[in-house]
Amino acid sequence: MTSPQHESSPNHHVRLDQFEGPLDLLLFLIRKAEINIYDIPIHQITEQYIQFLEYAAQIDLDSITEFYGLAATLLLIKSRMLLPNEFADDDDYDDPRQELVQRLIEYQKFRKLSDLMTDQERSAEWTLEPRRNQRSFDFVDDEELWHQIDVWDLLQTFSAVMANLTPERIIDLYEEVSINEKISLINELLETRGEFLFTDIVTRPDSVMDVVCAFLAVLEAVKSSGIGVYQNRLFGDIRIRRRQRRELPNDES
Amino acid sequence: MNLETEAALIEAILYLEVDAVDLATLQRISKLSRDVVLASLERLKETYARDEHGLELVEIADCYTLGPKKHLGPALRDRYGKKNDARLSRAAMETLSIIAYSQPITRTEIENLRGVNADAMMRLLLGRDLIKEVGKKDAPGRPTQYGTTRHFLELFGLSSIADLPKLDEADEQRFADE
Amino acid sequence: MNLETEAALIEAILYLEVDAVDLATLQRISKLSRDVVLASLERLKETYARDEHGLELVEIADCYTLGPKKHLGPALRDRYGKKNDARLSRAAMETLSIIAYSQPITRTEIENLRGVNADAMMRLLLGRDLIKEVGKKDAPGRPTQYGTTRHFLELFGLSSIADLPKLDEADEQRFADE
Repeated sequence: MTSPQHESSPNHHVRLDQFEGPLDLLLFLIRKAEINIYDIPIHQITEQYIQFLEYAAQIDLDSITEFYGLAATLLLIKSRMLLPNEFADDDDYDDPRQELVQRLIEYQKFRKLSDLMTDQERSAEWTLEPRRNQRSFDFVDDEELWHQIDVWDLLQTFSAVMANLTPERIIDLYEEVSINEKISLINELLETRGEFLFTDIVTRPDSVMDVVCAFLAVLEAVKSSGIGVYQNRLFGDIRIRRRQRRELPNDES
Repeated sequence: MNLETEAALIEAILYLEVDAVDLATLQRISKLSRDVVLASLERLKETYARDEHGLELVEIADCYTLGPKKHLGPALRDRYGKKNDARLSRAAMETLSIIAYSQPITRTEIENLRGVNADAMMRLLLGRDLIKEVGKKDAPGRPTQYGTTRHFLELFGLSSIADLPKLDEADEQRFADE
Repeated sequence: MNLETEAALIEAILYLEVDAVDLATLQRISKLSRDVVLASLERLKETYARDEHGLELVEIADCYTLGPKKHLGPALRDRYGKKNDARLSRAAMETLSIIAYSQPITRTEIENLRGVNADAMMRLLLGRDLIKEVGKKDAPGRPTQYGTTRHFLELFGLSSIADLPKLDEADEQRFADE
């Protein structure tokens, strides 16, 4: 074997760094030669192994040492196999290859287990996680807590909440909460009365939000629904009435 | 319709969401129709109502979640009640003040004002009979609106909601206190 | 022993904790004995095994929690899924497998099995909290022995080391020690 080829891609040379170590390379050569792992033709496989190392020279020194370490082991086994052994037929005969074979089998076993672990890793690739890691449930049963506060605490808390609202949050609020409600109220009033006061669409006068939303709804309605807005005096009541415009298709008057 | 599979999916969603979720969200995540989600919730409610379960399906402010059954409160309070104490009182006060001053108000509106999920607090206040459902808002999804109860008035010594101090009085009171 | 009440309490605790809790913690919170907690967990496991439930009792590294059943994964992944992208290289996985199946094991023993220096791989695995020092081998030089961590079990979705995937019978024989 002068030019080892990878089984799956015959046009590409096998590189040493494709192997996880000397045992990996040795197993590869054994499989490629289709030989029985329990009866390795040590002469042939040693030759192939060393040829391969010489061929694949350009790798880092750390691992080349390990690859050559196994080469030395193979050569040792080869030389011991060449020695005539008078006990070769005995039960006590120690095959010089035995230790290597056991290492190879052990290594193969962990390769297989490693494959199983890779499958396991893949199957556990996705985990589902709760959106938050804290559930809050209130078992506080302390009535005292409630008796200690008075209505002024309530007011101050509310005023603090309102004071903390940023302009963006207020915009969010009217977009999501009240502006549609006010527009539908305006439409309803226009249908039933034709004219109404701004204060009629403020359903909660003590809510700043309500007033702001009512006002924005009026501005919106001026733009889209054809209403007119009148104010008799500065800071007086704002009157809202349907604008008389011919081009409005729904204008019955 | 058995709905075993669907109820199981909804159960897992409620678990993973942690916070209470509304019907629309459940529909979106489960990709089930509104009717099937509602029927699955009904099934879950029955399943968890059995004594063998320590959890129950909780519906609050149009949102659903799983929560420990009331009777387990005493056994769990030590560990799960106390650590919330300080946070709870302020959060509860905020929520209650918003409801008192802005009633009728929906859960979403409260959350917009406070900027955080209001589910736990509303459950607390409902449990204390300080707030109650007062109607449905005329808006998409017809969300439930909340207001304060008679018990609330009694607790704060008010004869009606109109007696609540007005916002501009807050400053006067602050000066009076000093 | 029926344990309905006890199982219900354990269920509520597992739900409230969110993270997996160990037996000692469950005992402490529930004020139940170890045996009763274990029996309650067994009961919960059976209850949640039913198809009507989308949750199941999960045991990871001797800790317990409720979690969505595996088959719901695909339906819930979009919203709640967390992907483990940090896949291990083949070399790292080989080293980790050797440690997982042979723990406690020393660095030299690992190197003998793989035939290569294990320094870099062990550093990587230690850095990712997949392995840890578990003791010293009673041998000359008292070399450090390594084993897998709790994080390892979590990452691989294993309830304990006994849960590691097994070789099938054919492989078992092929690799049998002589």
